[in-house]
Amino acid sequence: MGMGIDVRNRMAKRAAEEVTPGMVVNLGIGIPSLVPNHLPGGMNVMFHAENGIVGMGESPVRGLEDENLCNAGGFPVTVLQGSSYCDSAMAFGMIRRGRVGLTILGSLQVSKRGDLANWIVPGKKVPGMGGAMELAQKARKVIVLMNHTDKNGAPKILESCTLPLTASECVDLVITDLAVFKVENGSLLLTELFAPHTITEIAARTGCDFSVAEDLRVIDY
Amino acid sequence: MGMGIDVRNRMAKRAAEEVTPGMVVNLGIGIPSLVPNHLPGGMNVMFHAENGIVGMGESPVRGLEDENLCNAGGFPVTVLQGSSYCDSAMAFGMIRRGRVGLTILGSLQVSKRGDLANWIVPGKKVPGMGGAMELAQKARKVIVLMNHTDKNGAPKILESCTLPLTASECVDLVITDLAVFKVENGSLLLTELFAPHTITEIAARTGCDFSVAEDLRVIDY
Amino acid sequence: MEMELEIKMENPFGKIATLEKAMEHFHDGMTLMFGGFGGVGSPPDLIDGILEKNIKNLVLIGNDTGFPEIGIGKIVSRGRAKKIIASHIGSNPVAGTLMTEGLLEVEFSPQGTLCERIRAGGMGLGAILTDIGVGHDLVSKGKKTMELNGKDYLIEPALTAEVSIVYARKADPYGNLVFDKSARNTNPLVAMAGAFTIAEAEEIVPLGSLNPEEIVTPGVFVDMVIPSGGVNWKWAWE
Amino acid sequence: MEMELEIKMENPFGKIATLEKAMEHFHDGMTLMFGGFGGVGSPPDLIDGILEKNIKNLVLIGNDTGFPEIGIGKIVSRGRAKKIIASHIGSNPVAGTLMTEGLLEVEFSPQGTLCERIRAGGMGLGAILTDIGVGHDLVSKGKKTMELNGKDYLIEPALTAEVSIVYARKADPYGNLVFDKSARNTNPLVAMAGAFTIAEAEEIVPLGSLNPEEIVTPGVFVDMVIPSGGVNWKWAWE
Repeated sequence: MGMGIDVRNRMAKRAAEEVTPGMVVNLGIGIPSLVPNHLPGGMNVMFHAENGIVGMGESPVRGLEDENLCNAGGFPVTVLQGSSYCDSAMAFGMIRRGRVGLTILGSLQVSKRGDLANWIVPGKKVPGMGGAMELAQKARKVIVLMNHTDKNGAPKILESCTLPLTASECVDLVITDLAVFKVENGSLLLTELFAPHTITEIAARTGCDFSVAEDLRVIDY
Repeated sequence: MGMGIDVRNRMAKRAAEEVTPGMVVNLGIGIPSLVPNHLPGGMNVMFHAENGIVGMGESPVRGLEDENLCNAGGFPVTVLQGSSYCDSAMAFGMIRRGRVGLTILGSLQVSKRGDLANWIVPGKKVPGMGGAMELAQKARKVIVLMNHTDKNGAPKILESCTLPLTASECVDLVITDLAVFKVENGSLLLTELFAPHTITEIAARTGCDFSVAEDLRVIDY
Repeated sequence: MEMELEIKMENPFGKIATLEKAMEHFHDGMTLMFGGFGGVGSPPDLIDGILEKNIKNLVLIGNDTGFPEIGIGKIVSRGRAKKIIASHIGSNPVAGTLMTEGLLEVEFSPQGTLCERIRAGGMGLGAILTDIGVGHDLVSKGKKTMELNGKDYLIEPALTAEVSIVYARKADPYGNLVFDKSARNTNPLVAMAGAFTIAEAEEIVPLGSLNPEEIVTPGVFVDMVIPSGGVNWKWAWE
Repeated sequence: MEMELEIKMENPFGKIATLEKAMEHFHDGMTLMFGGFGGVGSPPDLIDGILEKNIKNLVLIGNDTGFPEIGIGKIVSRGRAKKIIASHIGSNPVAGTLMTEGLLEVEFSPQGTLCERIRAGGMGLGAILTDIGVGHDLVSKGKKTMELNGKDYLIEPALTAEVSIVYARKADPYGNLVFDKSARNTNPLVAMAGAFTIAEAEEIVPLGSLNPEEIVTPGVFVDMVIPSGGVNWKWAWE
């Protein structure tokens, strides 16, 4: 990139723009976990974990981990002022009731209609859905952060997902290493691209058609 | 009576015999509330209230009532060591899950099959069922404490209840001012009578037939 | 709004407000859910605010109708509700009279079922299946039933409301709540079921002063917190 | 039993016991529900006790299969379970291998639905209605559906178990429990769903030393309390 910021953090930084003050946010593992690093200081955001935490802070200093204070992925966290613990049923009640404003998830595939496929690769990997279905169906906004193509270069944004769905028509925004798409009325709108990538390049690496926003933004951070 | 103990307390004292150590007990208003006075000292019984208390103790000294510590009837109580507060949903979860060992309720009518009618007098009094249905259906043992006849002398123990039922075939034991009946296999067994009442008198004031236990006990406290 | 607040408190989430501000969320004909059990744990200032603003034709959802001048009873007794979903009205004779005269529609729900219906609403569920009231004329009337593993159940639909009002012992600026003894009762359930939830708190404490382990209602479910003047009714036992 | 107890504690409810005593409640082929989430908050001594007693053909119910040598994973990895109802097995590759080889039956339930099914069991309900997974091949497979107010729902049946095992920060002699931070997770739900519930506690404190407001699981749901030796596994992040 040469911008002093790696691809993963660029994606996380873009996702962070979607976070508004006071929001309850649930982050998936991987790139989404980088999002908090890109929020303005002093922004009151409540990070939510499915196991029963509201108000997570940054990772603990090595050696100061608390085995009984971990996120849903099983990794040690800290909590901020105003945090609370609850049982996992209530943590999911928050999701189903629409009180979680934003979830940022990784995915294996996304369709142009916003279908999400991130829980199973038949015959290869059957990890189970965990809490992904609730988050995908019920968070008020669903953002997918993923590489534009898989490790073989095959598109992960498709006309229809070939992998079993986690939930259908649930994704609002897709942020890849190349571009940002909005899902609108069952089709994709390219709203942003990360410099130096081009629309042609993105079209070549995307498995379905998409519109291009009139005010297409080029992100150069 | 002449035994130095009034009728209401005699009934309560008999009911107290059904309480075993460690039991979770829910008491209705009225005569059932006298039961704790008749338990042996030091017996570990946990009194449960539908609003969300486990471990109630005796009534507070007048003037020391706490407006935020009341039983389900809205009257001030105290709590003992080992008590806990919960929301009302959990208080009823305890009942439905069968963790409440005993409930002692008042009633308007009871049938020989153990049907309970204690929530409504059509056209006269429509208070609503409150928590009576859950307690009647789900407490592991249901005892009714009531006068043998109504204020007009009409029997309250009947072949079939004439008032709408709270729950059917739920009562295990009926303790009146005259006698004690067990409900067994859909019929009544007279197991005890309070001195100086007689079987003949009880039969005359009961609205259905009943068997008499071979080892009929006469209670003279 | 900030100016009107007498409490000098940081308000980083904008949830702390005045009774006047809270009153903007009430209107005639609305569905209103309230915490409390026999009046214990019902929010006095919000109830008075509703009375003073002359809100009417309310559809109320809560455990009971309180006493005539205690808790939600103050609203019911003055004929401000057209309907209530509750488990009993026995402690408020005025409610019984209004019902008999056809001025108040009452939908009775067994107490534990009512609690679960409210909780289900708050948890984003559609309904619960219970065997309480199966075959019972009034309780099962108009309700779907289902057999599951050889047992019959009633489908008891979730309940939600446009606004929920609850009474808390303490609130922090995020709306985290703790309750006081048996005044907890239905409040944590009601707090989750409102599309907009207002907590009236005896005390508003700074962020971080509630132990995260002790918080009963996470502020996630609470949209507004107002300070309480405390209970202003005489209790039935007094 | 009393003699074996190292803790000098009044035992007025007879609930405080030893691991040996607790082990009498486990047998081959039983249905066992466990608290914990990724191993955090799972009871280490009870899990080791089950391993040492060589209990097998277990039907397990819980959030996940832990890690291979963490939490319930220790039991799963050794092939002691014939079936598990869980939301994911991703953190325990051995579970995946056993499943692929047909040695472990896995019933997947979405995490929040699983929590509610366990809670429903603990609360004496028959099922819950949720729209999570409606139309989803795997989740809706074999399940009844129902339309309610124009929306489709899945009927998700309640789950209970012969024995539930949970891990608590503190217990008192009545079995009242408090948990530690995110180690609470599914424990309060699992504690209610067992026909017989055993709590392993880091600390057993005298009756009256837990604040009644802070108790998360009332002892009403807890049949036995045993002292814990503490977590004896190395965490995935270590």
